[in-house]
Amino acid sequence: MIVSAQTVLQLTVILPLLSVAGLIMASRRPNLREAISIITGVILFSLVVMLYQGMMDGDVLRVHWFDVIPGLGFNFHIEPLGVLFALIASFLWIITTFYAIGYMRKNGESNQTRFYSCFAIAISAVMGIAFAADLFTLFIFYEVLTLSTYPLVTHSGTEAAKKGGRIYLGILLTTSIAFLLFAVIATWFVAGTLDFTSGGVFNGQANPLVLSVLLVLFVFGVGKAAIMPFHRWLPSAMVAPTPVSALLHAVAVVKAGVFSIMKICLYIFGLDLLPLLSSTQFLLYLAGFTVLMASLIAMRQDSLKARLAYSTISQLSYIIIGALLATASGVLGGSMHIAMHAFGKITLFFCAGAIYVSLGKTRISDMQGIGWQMPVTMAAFFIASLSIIGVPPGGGTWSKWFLVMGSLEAGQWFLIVALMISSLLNIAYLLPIPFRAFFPNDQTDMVRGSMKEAPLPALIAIIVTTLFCLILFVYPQPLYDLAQAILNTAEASHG
Amino acid sequence: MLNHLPILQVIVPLLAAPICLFLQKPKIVWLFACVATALTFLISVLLLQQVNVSGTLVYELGGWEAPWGIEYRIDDLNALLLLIISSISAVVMWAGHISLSKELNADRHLYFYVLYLLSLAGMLGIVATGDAFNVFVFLEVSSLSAYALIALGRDRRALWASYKYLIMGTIGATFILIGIGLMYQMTGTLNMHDLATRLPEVSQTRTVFVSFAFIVVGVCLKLALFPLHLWLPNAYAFAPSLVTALLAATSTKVAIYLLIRFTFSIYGLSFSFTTLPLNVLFLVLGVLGVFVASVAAIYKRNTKRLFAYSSVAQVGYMIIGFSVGTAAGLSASLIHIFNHALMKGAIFLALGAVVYRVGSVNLSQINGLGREMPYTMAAIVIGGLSLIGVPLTVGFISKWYLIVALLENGWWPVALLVLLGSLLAVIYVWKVVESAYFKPADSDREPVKEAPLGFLIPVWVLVIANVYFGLDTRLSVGVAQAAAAGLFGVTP
Amino acid sequence: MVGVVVAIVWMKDLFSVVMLLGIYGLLTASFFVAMDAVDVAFTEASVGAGISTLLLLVAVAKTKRKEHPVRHKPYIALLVVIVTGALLIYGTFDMPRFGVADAPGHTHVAQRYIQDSYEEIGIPNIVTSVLASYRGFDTFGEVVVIFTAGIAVLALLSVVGGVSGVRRQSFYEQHSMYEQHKVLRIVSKILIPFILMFALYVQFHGEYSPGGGFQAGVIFAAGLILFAMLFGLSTAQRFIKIAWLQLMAALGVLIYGAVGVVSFLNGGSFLDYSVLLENPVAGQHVGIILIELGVGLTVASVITLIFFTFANRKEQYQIVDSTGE
Amino acid sequence: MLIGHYNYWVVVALMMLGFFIIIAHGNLIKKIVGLTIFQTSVFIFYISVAKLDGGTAPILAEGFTDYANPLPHVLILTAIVVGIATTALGLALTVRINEAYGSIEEEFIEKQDNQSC
Repeated sequence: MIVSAQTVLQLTVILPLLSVAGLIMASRRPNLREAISIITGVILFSLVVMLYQGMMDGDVLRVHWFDVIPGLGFNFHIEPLGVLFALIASFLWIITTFYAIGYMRKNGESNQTRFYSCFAIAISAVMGIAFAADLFTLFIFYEVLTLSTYPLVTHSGTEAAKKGGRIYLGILLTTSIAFLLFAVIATWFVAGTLDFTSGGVFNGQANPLVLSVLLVLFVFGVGKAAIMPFHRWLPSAMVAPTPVSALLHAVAVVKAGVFSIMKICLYIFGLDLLPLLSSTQFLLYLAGFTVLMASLIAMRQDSLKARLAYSTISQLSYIIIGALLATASGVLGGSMHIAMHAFGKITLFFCAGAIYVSLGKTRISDMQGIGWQMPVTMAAFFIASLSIIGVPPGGGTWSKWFLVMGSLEAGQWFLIVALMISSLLNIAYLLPIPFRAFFPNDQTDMVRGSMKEAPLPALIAIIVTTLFCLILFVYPQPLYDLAQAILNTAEASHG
Repeated sequence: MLNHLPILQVIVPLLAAPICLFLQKPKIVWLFACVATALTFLISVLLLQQVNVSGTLVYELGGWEAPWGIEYRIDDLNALLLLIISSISAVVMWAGHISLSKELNADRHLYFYVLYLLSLAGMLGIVATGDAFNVFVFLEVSSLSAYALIALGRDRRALWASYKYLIMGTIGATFILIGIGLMYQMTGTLNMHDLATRLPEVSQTRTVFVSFAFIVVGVCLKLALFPLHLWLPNAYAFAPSLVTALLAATSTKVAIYLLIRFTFSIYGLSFSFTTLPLNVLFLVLGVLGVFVASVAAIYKRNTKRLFAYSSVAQVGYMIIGFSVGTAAGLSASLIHIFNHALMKGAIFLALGAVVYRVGSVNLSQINGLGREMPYTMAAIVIGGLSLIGVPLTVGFISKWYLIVALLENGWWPVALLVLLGSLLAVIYVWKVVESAYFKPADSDREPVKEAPLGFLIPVWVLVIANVYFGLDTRLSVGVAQAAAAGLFGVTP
Repeated sequence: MVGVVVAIVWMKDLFSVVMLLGIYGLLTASFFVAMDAVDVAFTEASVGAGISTLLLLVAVAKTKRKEHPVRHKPYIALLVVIVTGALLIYGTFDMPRFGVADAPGHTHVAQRYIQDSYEEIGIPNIVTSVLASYRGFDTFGEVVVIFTAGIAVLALLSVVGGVSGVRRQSFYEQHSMYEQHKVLRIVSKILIPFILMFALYVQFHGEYSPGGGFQAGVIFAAGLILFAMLFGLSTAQRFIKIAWLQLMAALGVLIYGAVGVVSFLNGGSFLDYSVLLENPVAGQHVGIILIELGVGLTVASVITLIFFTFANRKEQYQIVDSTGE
Repeated sequence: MLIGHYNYWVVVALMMLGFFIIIAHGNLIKKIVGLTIFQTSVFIFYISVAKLDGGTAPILAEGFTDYANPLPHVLILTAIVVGIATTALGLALTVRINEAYGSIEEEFIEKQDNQSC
């Protein structure tokens, strides 16, 4: 293809938006509509891959659209962290679309055009977040993401969906307007720039106390990272159809949150400054606390999706810890965990959706003995659980390893303990599900004979993501390289 | 003709009003009014351009030089306000014929257009003039026509609202008159520019202090600044939709303009903010206004009232920016004036479309409209997002500048309060959104169709403006900053 | 005067209140004469004591006569009033002394009007010069205000379907002196032409003596209203149709505006009468006569219009309120 | 000093009485009467400002050099017109309110409104 890298970068943001027009026009012809979705996904992914290759070859890219406020406008660039995020999101979008076709049709959901359109807008916003070159651009796409996912959360229009949507929007808008926007403006005011810069934008002149406050505001402000006490929206968002929970609330939205926090830690504060701030320690403890608490709450959930949601909250704080540790291993672990968790959790959600579509079950207590009805699904569930827990042969092993190493380097004993306990808890709340599916407590629950797997497109999606969980364990090198690149960029300032 | 632009700005609508009476047929009158308002808009654009090129324009009425005669003095501030007023009124007028056909008896249409044009001319006159007493005269032109326009609402409560507005408005105007009289007594002049040069000599007298107090209170009555806002919500709620759109988008802006003009240009910053602790007072009132009115808005069942309370809250933001007392704060206020006109114009006009189809704007009647009137409701949603201050809309730009201005002054807590205030907006806007999209239509409401195109086009012109000026701020921010700088330039 | 006002505060009978207000208006007018403000006195007499009293009377007739006693104690109101009043009194301390010549009000802008206006405008009544020329735009605004009021009242009160031709038993016919007072009718039949004549005199003599378009308009309207009261509303409206009055009012504004437009087409600025004729002073003169005509026309028609509209308001709208009587 | 301002004080007293009627009374017509008094007293204030000791009415004539200040007169002429316009409109509203509510007392009207809300 003979298009400049600049065009490619812009296309990643614009293309999903353009596809919305196509989706709406094709609203009366579902096959065409879904074909558009998938084709867009494939093109988008290949665009991101092109960017990835370009970046690995050392290209430096920066695109400026126009200024909204003098000195502040839409700016995009490529850097490893963003590329990582974009790769994951765009790839999983294709998979999720496949899955959604099976899920939505089988379920006979209404308003499918709206569903696919909002999905595409959300992806466009995710691309905007991934490639944002400054906080301002990031903030704008962050808000667009919130708003475009709101109709997805409330998709069913029931009272529960409305309530969930209210909490979702309430928390995300509240935190982003009250804290994040404030922090963004304050940063602009203090530093005079919002550009993501290796080594941070505060040149050591700013008052450390102010910066500490800013850091707290940022971490709380990015409500999508679901650090306690601003985590309530995530379980609420589970009223959405499963593909939404799978892609957006296991990957895109929450990862946008932790991604933003990583970006802010690495490129606004900088690795050198971060450990010096008094609030870092406090936030680390808070993240550790979130890891533990969320795991404990997850154990008590009987609804499968709610359990997975709390598990997500817990896992997100792993990544926040990685970012806040500001050590080499921490950054490596954090960025790798973005990918590892994405594949693991999306598989789990896919499985949950598949169970719901095929058997109509949402409660874990009802899932005893379904293993022989849905062997593929439950096997996938098992593997993905291993990855989340962080034991071989799951990819999660690597990222957790680095996170523990990072905590060791920083001498954060409390965190090491928290991570360890949490892993145990993970085992306790995830593994019994596939285990009981195959080996129920009461053998009479065993249903044999009739295979009732999910629709084929959904099943394919599950298999693909499960395979990735395994591949990432066996062959983590490209991911490691990318994480290393992230670390290198972040440390570029000290040469 | 070009050097007569300042006066043409005012007399085009002013003379168009009586001409309407000769045309008689409502439809023709409407077309004529559309042309007149469009022309007014064109003039304001040209004026802005002229001011940009050649600086402040002075136009001596009757050929008598000020302070003996009355002069029009157009600087960036005036030009910006003129542009806001004339643009919104022109767009709103497009929807006139359609909207009125449902809301007003045919035999009143003629008067409606006449009063509308007069009200417009009155507001333009207030803004354009450089003479304190002339302000009073045109204030009355615009107010009287506004009272009558409000009273044309279908609900009988419109009458009562209008009456209350009349009493409050007249008290306000009379207060201003007293203030002007006292100023005249101390300086012997009525020309604003001349006043500004002569007031400092006598600024330490009690009389001047009292004159200032009266003018400020009078203007604040018009401005519906908390706690003097009580007349506003009902007046907006029960007026015909077009009137609400016009007034909400423009009339409080005119009052803010007066406040800015009097405090900054005439009395001067040192007097207003240093001698008197006015900024503190305004800050407190502004913040209180934001919170009290926003909370009140949350509990309203009638969406027009809901957004009317929101207007009171938004006035609070403008006053907060104003009370900062720096060029940045003032320009934040001005930007918000511009932006708020766009938001509220779009919202109230879209509500007009709802009234046109449904006949009521109670929340219960809006239930399920998201499906039936998708474009209209989408307009309200975008307008609402703008009120909240979501990025990509003008509301975000306003918030941004306001907060930067507050931070510059070191008022961190206030900045935080401003943001918290906008969260209240989330709640009341979302009440409307949920009704429209997630509640089933009431069984006793007939299904309705989307509003006619004649209504949708003006609504969407405003909506698109909301987004466009949320992205391209060169015009709004540029002029606002120039105006603020100008005001601070003349008052060292 | 204070006494009259205090009485108004306490009175419950609205009819008496209105009468007292009329007296108050007259007192004010005489005070204005004492203050050498003859033009203002003239206007106040015709408006304060005349038109507004009349309008209030009509309104009282159309509504209720008694005021309901106030139940809640007006302490808050009292407080507001006292604070405002105290503020004003406080402000008076630094005022220039009453009537002294060196007060800023006398020395700055006003000086030029007194000294140069005759040369510049050519008419002796300075008030008229200032009104019509120096501050002609204010006066234009004033005409527009009156016009606005007229249209506003029409918009609110005009009877659907118009009144022409329909003979209705309206308030004024029942209560007019139509039947009872033959003498009055005859006297006024003779008087009315004189009133109208006087109005025209005031109109065109405004440059030399107190008076002008506004006062003339009011007097003219008073004549017409008197006619209507004595001979019945519908009789009057057979001659003077509201539709016509409304156009006349518009015409008045337009005449005023047109003078302005012509003046800037002639190369001056808006309302610059000097360019109307070759001789600037003569131009001023012509301009003033023209705009005064516009003022007179608008004022006369609007006031008549307002009165007619009020009076036309149908009886049947009245709801008898047991608590009010 | 006190004598010099005595005039203004009377004006203030009048003004405040009018103001009091507006805010304390519930009868709509009475309010408008109050408004008229309030405005008229402001007019008196302006005209007092214009007064010049030993001056005469501002119509140029032989033998006079001191005239009362014509400017406030002009302003007040305008203001009187504005006042009557407001009164007329206010009364028109009152008549309509009476038709719609059957009362011209603030209390009754508010009560009815609250019921219908």
